[in-house]
Amino acid sequence: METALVKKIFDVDQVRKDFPILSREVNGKPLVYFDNAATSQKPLSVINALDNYYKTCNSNIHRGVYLISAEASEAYDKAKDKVKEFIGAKDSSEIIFTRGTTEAINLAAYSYGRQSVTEGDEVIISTMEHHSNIVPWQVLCDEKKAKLKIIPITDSGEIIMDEYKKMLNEKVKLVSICHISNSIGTINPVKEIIKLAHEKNIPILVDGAQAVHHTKVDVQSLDADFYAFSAHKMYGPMGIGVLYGKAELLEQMPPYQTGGDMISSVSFEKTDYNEIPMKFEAGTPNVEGAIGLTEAIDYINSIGRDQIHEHEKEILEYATEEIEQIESVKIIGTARNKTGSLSFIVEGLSALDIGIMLDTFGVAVRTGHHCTEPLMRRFKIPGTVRASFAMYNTKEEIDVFTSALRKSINILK
Amino acid sequence: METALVKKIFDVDQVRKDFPILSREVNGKPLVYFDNAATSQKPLSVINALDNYYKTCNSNIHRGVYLISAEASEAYDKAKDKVKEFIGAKDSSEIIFTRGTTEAINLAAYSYGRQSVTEGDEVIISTMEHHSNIVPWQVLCDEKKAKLKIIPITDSGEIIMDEYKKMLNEKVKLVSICHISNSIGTINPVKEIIKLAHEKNIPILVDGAQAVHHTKVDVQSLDADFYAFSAHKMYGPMGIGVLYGKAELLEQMPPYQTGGDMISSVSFEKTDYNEIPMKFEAGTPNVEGAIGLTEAIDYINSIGRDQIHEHEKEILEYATEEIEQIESVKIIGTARNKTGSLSFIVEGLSALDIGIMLDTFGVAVRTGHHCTEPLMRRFKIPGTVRASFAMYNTKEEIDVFTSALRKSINILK
Amino acid sequence: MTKSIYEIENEITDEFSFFADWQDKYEYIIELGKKLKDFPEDKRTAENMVKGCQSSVWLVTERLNGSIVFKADSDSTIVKGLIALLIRVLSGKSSDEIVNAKLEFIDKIGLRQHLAQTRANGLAAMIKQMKMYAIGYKTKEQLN
Amino acid sequence: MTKSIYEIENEITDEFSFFADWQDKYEYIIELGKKLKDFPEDKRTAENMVKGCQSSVWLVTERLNGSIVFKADSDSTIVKGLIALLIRVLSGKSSDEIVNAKLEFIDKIGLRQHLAQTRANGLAAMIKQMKMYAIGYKTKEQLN
Ligand SMILES: Cc1ncc(COP(=O)(O)O)c(C=O)c1O
Ligand SMILES: Cc1ncc(COP(=O)(O)O)c(C=O)c1O
Repeated sequence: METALVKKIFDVDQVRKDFPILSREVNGKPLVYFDNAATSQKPLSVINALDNYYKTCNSNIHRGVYLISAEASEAYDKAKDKVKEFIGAKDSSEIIFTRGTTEAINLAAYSYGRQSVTEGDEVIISTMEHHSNIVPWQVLCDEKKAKLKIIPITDSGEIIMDEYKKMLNEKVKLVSICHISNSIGTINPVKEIIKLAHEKNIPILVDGAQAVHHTKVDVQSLDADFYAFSAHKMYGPMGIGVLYGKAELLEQMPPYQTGGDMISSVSFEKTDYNEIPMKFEAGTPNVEGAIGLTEAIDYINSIGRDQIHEHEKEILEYATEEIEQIESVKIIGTARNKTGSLSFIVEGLSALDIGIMLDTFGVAVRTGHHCTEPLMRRFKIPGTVRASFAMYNTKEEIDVFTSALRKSINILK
Repeated sequence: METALVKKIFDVDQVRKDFPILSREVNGKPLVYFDNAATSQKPLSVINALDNYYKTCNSNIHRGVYLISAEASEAYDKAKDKVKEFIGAKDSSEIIFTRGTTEAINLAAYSYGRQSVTEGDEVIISTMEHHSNIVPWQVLCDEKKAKLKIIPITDSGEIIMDEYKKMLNEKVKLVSICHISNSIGTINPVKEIIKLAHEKNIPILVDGAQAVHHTKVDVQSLDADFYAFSAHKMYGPMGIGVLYGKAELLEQMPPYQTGGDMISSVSFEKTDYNEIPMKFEAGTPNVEGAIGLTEAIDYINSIGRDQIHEHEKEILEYATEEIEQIESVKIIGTARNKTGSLSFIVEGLSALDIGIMLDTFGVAVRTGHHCTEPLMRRFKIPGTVRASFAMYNTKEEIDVFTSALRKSINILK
Repeated sequence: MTKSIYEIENEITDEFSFFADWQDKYEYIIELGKKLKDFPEDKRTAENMVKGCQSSVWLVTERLNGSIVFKADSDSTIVKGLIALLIRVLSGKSSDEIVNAKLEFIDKIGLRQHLAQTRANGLAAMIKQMKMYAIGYKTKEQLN
Repeated sequence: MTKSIYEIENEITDEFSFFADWQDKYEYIIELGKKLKDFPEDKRTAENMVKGCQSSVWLVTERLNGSIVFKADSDSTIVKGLIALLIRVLSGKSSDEIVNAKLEFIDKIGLRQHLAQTRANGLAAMIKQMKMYAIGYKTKEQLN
């Protein structure tokens, strides 16, 4: 529980002690992990929770009548409640566990999309979407002979709201937009974007893969219809993620994958589906993942999302100032409202080379298009170097990074 | 590597020491875990591998240029090779990682099924299939106005091969059948079943969820076109499973989920998909799961699949003999060739009550329809009590179980 | 004076505290089930059925001097015993009392932990259905 | 006599053993890249491109007195250096030698571990393409 009254003290050195991997060395240098937008590291509490689960109550859930299955079921149900509170959903039946954001969006595109989009309709996304929030809609629009419309962005990497408004018409059946860009860190004004869509009765999916761990998210106050994210990017384990959907939408939607827990009864003539959210969870649920996600949320809450947000903002600003001073470095994405990711290019050098050189200094960044090729095309570049931050990153690490960057450029030039 | 020459000595007490949960107590009694068909317990080596992964090289793979990402990618690719060898595939590009068997079958039904089944066609499954191998085909047949045909079984729970042969005609586009029944333990003659289908050029999917850890599987010698299984039932972690498919089939199939790693290039106009198997793996791969699965396979190989098979056969036979002597117990499924699961009912008592009572003695069994409702209907029962075995189960545990069963019946009657 | 729900719950908690192990508790639960009044055959209909995943429960109610009387049955011996406990606590109470009943005895005698699988045994569905009846009656009262 | 692939590999391994850290190794690799002969502009076509995930490599071959000569270029400075190493080892060798080359120096100088991300830098694709050319020539020879 976060309390608004007692402002917690954020102690990054203390936080770092919770992440075992951070004491690792790479090429004889301490690991500086700046690829958090790809996947975050895990605190000991999450790692231990998985360990403990398999050592004490691992079992298949919901239909077992014995004690360890009861314990596992309880843990799984508790995870739903935990996520519900974490994102401010109304009811835990609105929380569907998926493999990750990609599957969550695929589920929505398949189940909701195929039901509501027909020939001549339109689906709106933005120029800065991750491939996982592009291709499922492309496939849907192809199949249904609908049109995929793209909201343009400014040179600084912000959605052009006026253009967006003009695109909202009665043919539009869904808007799907990222909360925060994984490539350039832009925080989109999702509340406003949702309000505008709702004025035309258009539902919205928010891709929150880069948001839930960087900022407070309240799906009810945003009034999002769907909200998707991955545990592995928010200090939780791989292999689990969430699709939130408003109950009234989920109730009406057909199932996605079939088999296992999503069924209430089966005969060769007729199959009845289970209630939400089970209707959308086919196969043995990932109890391990649910337990890891619970622990990750507890960890985030124990530090405080406001504290994390502030710290990460400071880190991003410091990093920005520092690399701006390096000759021939150009920052890609200069939105006023940013968090998490800092993308840049070095004129005359390939991003790949910078990445390889930084690695020799122990600094892990990502290079390339970051699964946002259309966004790269918008900026007329093949890719960027991206440093992306988490709560455990420090100013000292930024210093290591900028110094390594200078040296790398020297070697490469 | 298993060697055929040196026969290993199977020491169940030694094996049990590798599974931390087995030393747990339930209701003051040692846990007797007989719900292995639902999910197996994990050896310490698997648990430690997950732990070690998150503590040393957790990262997102394939596009990272830094060391820990290289390490994680290598581990992921090694997992593919490991699975390839484990099931005797020709190439590791034929190994698709899914969430589990259910998703593997859904993938095949969506991608292969929608491509090859049209109006008037037929898909064949058997009476003893798990819901996960029924409903995806029902959905497909519904959508395509095709027919789902069911191979009948004998009173002992065996496929009636003559009936099956009669069903094979040019309208049949796919046969999907379990290798081993999760409810009644029947080992189906899959090699023969596949041969017959292939004589008519019909491809076959084998649901191997209950097979890979109980018996040796070689997909090339079986000549299976698809083979599906889950890691969590074979001593591996939850959240990962496998769809094997012959390369020539996979090459032609359209993608299933989209986004992330399955893409070679994206523009708003056109998206090119990656090569197999990446084409079928959308989103951040479950590296943790892949590493756990590798470790599970190593563990199984270190014990030896032949040794495991023999031991489990002994356990099943002993359990069968013992409970046959208990009045009013009736075994459901008496195929000549069986392994893994022992299902029974007690006349006049509900399976649920037996399950609850057995739990008070520390014995964990599953009760109900085991996601095979049509099979239960075939036997005209609502469900069974199912004791299912793994390599770590012992005759002493069977004694605890049969004694608890006698006492439970006494209390309930 | 009839006992309050709270008092009956305490009674049950006391009774169960005598049992050393779960076998004895279940034996007692089964005993209670056996003492449950015969369920009217003609009420054993699909309409009166509360579906758990692994057991069927039939439940009917009657209005009696401002209180609600429950009758129920199950195909599971243990579930029938659980029903007997619920009926003992809730039957004959006012709709208000039933709606507000916390049913903490379930936790206290360790049943919740043991039967966390309420989806399987239908206990949760049963309690929900009993409360739904009470809410229904209450709404009717208020309309009159 | 020209050196064998094996001998050149050993030479390279020796050279790299002098470097204490990876920065120096890369500096050397980059140096080698810069010394690479200019790539003919008209050969910089889509057809001659070997696609890695994050770099582009152009590769052409020529038959010279029974041996195969490679020319290549890349938009990545480091990849260009890697190419220079591969050319030094493989260029001017017979198709048989190229097909059978184990290229163990990659492991020995620690490159494989470092560049395990051969998907990203295209090293794997490049080696595959060079061997494919050799196989192609070999097949042609056998047909003649
Ligand atoms: C024969 C069979 N098929 C399919 C499944 C589904 O596997 P999963 O739940 O791991 O997807 C199971 C296990 O429940 C099974 O036993
Ligand atoms: C904005 C955004 N959307 C979607 C995804 C896909 O997430 P996942 O790979 O966990 O499915 C990512 C991460 O790669 C992302 O950053």
